Amino acid sequence: MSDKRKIVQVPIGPQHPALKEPESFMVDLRGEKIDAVRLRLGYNHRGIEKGCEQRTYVQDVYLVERICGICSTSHSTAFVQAVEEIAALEVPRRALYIRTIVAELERIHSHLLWLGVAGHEVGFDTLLMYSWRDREAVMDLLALLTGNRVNYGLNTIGGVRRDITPEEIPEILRVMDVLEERTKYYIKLGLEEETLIRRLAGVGKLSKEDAVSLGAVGPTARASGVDRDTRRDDPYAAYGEVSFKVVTDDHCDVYGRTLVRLGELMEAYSIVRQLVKNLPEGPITVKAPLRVPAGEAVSRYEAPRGEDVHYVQANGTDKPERVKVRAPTLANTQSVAKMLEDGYLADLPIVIAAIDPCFSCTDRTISVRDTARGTPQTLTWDELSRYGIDWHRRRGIDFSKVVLSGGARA
Amino acid sequence: MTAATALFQVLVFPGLVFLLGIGLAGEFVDRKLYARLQNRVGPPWFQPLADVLKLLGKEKVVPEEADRRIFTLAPIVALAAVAASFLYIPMWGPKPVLSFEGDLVVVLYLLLIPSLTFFLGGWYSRSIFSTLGAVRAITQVFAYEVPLLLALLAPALLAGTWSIAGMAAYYAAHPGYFLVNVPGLLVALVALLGKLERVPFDIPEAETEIVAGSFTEYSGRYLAFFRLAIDCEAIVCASLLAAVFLPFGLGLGPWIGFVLYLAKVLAIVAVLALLRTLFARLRLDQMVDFCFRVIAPIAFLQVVLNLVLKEFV
Amino acid sequence: MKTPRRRPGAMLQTLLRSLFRRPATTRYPYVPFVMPKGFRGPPRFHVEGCIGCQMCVRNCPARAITITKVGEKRFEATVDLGKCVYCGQCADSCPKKIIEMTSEFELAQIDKGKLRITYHAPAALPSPEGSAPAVPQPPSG
Amino acid sequence: MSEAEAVRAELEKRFPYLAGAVRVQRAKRLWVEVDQAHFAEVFEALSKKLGFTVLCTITGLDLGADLGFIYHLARPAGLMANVKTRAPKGKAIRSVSPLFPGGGIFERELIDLFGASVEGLPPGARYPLPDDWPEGEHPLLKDWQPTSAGTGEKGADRE
Repeated sequence: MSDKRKIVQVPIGPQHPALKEPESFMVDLRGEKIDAVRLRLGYNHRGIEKGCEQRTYVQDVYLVERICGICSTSHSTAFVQAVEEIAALEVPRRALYIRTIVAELERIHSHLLWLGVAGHEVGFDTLLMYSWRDREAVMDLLALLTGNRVNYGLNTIGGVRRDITPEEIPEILRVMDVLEERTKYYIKLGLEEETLIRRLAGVGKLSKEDAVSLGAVGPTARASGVDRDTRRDDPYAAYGEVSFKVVTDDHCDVYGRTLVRLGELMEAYSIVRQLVKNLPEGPITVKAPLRVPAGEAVSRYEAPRGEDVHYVQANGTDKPERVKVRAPTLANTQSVAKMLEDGYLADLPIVIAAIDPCFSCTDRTISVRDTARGTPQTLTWDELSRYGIDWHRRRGIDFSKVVLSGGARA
Repeated sequence: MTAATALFQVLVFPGLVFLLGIGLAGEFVDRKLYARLQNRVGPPWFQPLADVLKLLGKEKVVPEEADRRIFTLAPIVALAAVAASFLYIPMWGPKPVLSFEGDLVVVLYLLLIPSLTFFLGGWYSRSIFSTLGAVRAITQVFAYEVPLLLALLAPALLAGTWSIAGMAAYYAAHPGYFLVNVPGLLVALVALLGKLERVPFDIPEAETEIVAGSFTEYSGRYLAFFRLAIDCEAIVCASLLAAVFLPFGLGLGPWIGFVLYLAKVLAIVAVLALLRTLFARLRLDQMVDFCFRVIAPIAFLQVVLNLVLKEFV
Repeated sequence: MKTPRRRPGAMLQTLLRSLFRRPATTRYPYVPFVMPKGFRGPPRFHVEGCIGCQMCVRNCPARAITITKVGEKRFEATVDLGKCVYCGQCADSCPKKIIEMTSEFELAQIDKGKLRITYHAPAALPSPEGSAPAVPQPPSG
Repeated sequence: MSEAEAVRAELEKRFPYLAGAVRVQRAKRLWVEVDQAHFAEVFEALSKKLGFTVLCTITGLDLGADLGFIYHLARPAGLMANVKTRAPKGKAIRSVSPLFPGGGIFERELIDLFGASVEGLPPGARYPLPDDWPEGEHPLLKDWQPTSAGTGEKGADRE
């Protein structure tokens, strides 16, 4: 048998249970071993960057917030920071503190979510159930503080929209205590559970050199010993006023990435406590102009998944000239192929999951439009179904020919 | 035994219908316990039945590329083999429906058939995920069958009989020897996780890797039969372990015996549920490694121990 | 901290303890779920105070709101909950503060048309059509 | 002298033509404007000699007759240098992937969304538009409107 015949091509995606979002990994398998991986991104391109140019700054805050469901406040903060820099707004300290508190709560929610997903990807659903149960605490807290569990709608240009009341503070501290204890348990579990360690350790290796040259960011980079964290290196919001440790690890594998995220959870609890303790008095917004003076700014933000970069160019009107978003996952996908080299198929889901991919963020940039007629249009379910069948028929696939047993018809 | 009673015994009680009933009950116990161990509520008692009924009513699609005959026969053969093997296992009385010297070997072979149908059904589905699942399933068979066979061989050697009823009778007469076979029981439980394709050995149907493995293309009635076969297989295997390793109370009359039998089987089902809650899924290479390096040697030592013991009794 | 002992089944204790604890699952919908105070549900327009400035329309990121003049100083507001992203910007933008974010969250509808909610201006005289109520019924289901 | 000022001085010393083209917007933000002819050497000096080892992203701009490119470089310790350059539409720019293997994806984005042409890019799938996206449609160009992709015959088959 020639070598070529031993290779089996497996399509992981665009639709696959391991991926929560559509992206395609074409995997060449040699037995259970991965021979090569080809990535195809872009299934989630929604035209958000273009959309931003056509909306006002006020509307854009909510649009960029919806780039991603998990790190929504990351994107909106990164965006408003850029606009505030252009408009030279002095954001009140209290607003910066509140932003930072919600940012860290978001990190907690994201990392706990990730822990569960990681558990699920290696078939450890019990871990998924427990960590997602605990994540509810922080979700409810976010709902209390901001008015929703996701897409918090917290930021506005020039500050935040909602204050933290004195009654809410004990609740924040209570949730931090509960979660800190739970996180300690997960750290202990991560160091003890044999089957979990066996599935995580040594899997998805990414050396420090590769992490640097492929531009990895966030926990993915830090688990390969790259000591970078925008919160410390280019402080924004209130990060200059709190003390925290940048968690790094030199396992350079999925296990290291797990430990880094668990470590960051512990840091996040301490950051939130410091911020709540020192929450300054004062207003929460300054008046922002409708028309932003011409100028440009780059804003960097350490999202739970890594560094988020927003570039905004203003042209003096109430709409931006250009908004550019670089989500952390786009930087990290470059290293996935490297991590998968010589790995097992069984490890593929966890290796992909370990960068905590968010392909919606990555692709950003649909209103449903009927491109043939050029008008926005809404289809009913029946129309959509008929449309789908016609679409396939035009391409020579006729569902009436599909063999179905029993009396069922296509 | 008249033809009518034989037919009743094979098809209804304690045959197929009864087996399906406790199979679904077993699935409920497994799922409920799994949920409660995870601090969830879990399904209501009728959920397994509702799932099966729903599947029976669903459209069944056979892929165009699949080998139609094998694809449709595989689930039925799986269920038939499991139901047939059930008849040889003594449950609450000392005597099963059918019994002869050497039926242990027949039962073990019959119980191998479902795993083979997973392979055949998956392989002839012709889809990439099914094929991968099929190959994984058959690889896994080679890994867990060795320790499982050795673990069941050991008590048979000590009892000096190849009939399950004979073994049950022997251990009922000598209850002390139960303790000798405890390592074998543990090995058999772990191997069962492999046979039933459960975490940590659910490699052939690992959702996040290969969708549903062999079952990816299955739907409707065929999938329902496969699921029933797996539910029943769990019960048959648990009954087999109960008969071989836990032969208590066989002479206490039908009623107490029946309750005791259910308790034993459900206890084994519960232990299996606990085990699948505890671990992360292993990789195929790790699983094979574990079976051959850890549990097969333990099973082998059990065989040696029982052989030596046999010489001294 | 002592070196942890690596072993399979490290969660055993926790799992067994869970057996004797109440499940964490909320028994929704049998037990109703209440959103915290300040939850941003669908906006409700108290149109009697509307001055027709269109600020909410202009700032709505989803373009879900329309305000129509139906008479002298009388306006009616329509919000499409199928488009609304529940950000609450309209409530912030409204100079008269007549938009209130309700805490309703069970909004699923089979009929898309029911997601378009119109708040009719209070009639000076009995409304000629008199069809839709001034305040919509909470969506059923 | 602050870190950013030091880099400005160093750049102006190395490349006299950059006098006045380097702007310090704030402590951690440096903007460098350089024409296409000198871009390669300035970019290489920044990334190789001056420690800007991180390429955050590349922003494309539609400047009418030209396309603008902003290369967002950063030092691991936080200082950011945004290198701006421009090239007439249709003229190819050199790929930065020899210096930053992870940078290719940002250039693919420029190709799809702005119609830029990039030389020296390793083979790979397009990003982020679909494979059957019509030729010559580049959504982030200013004259492109969301509806224009499908109005003519060529877009009619795109679903």
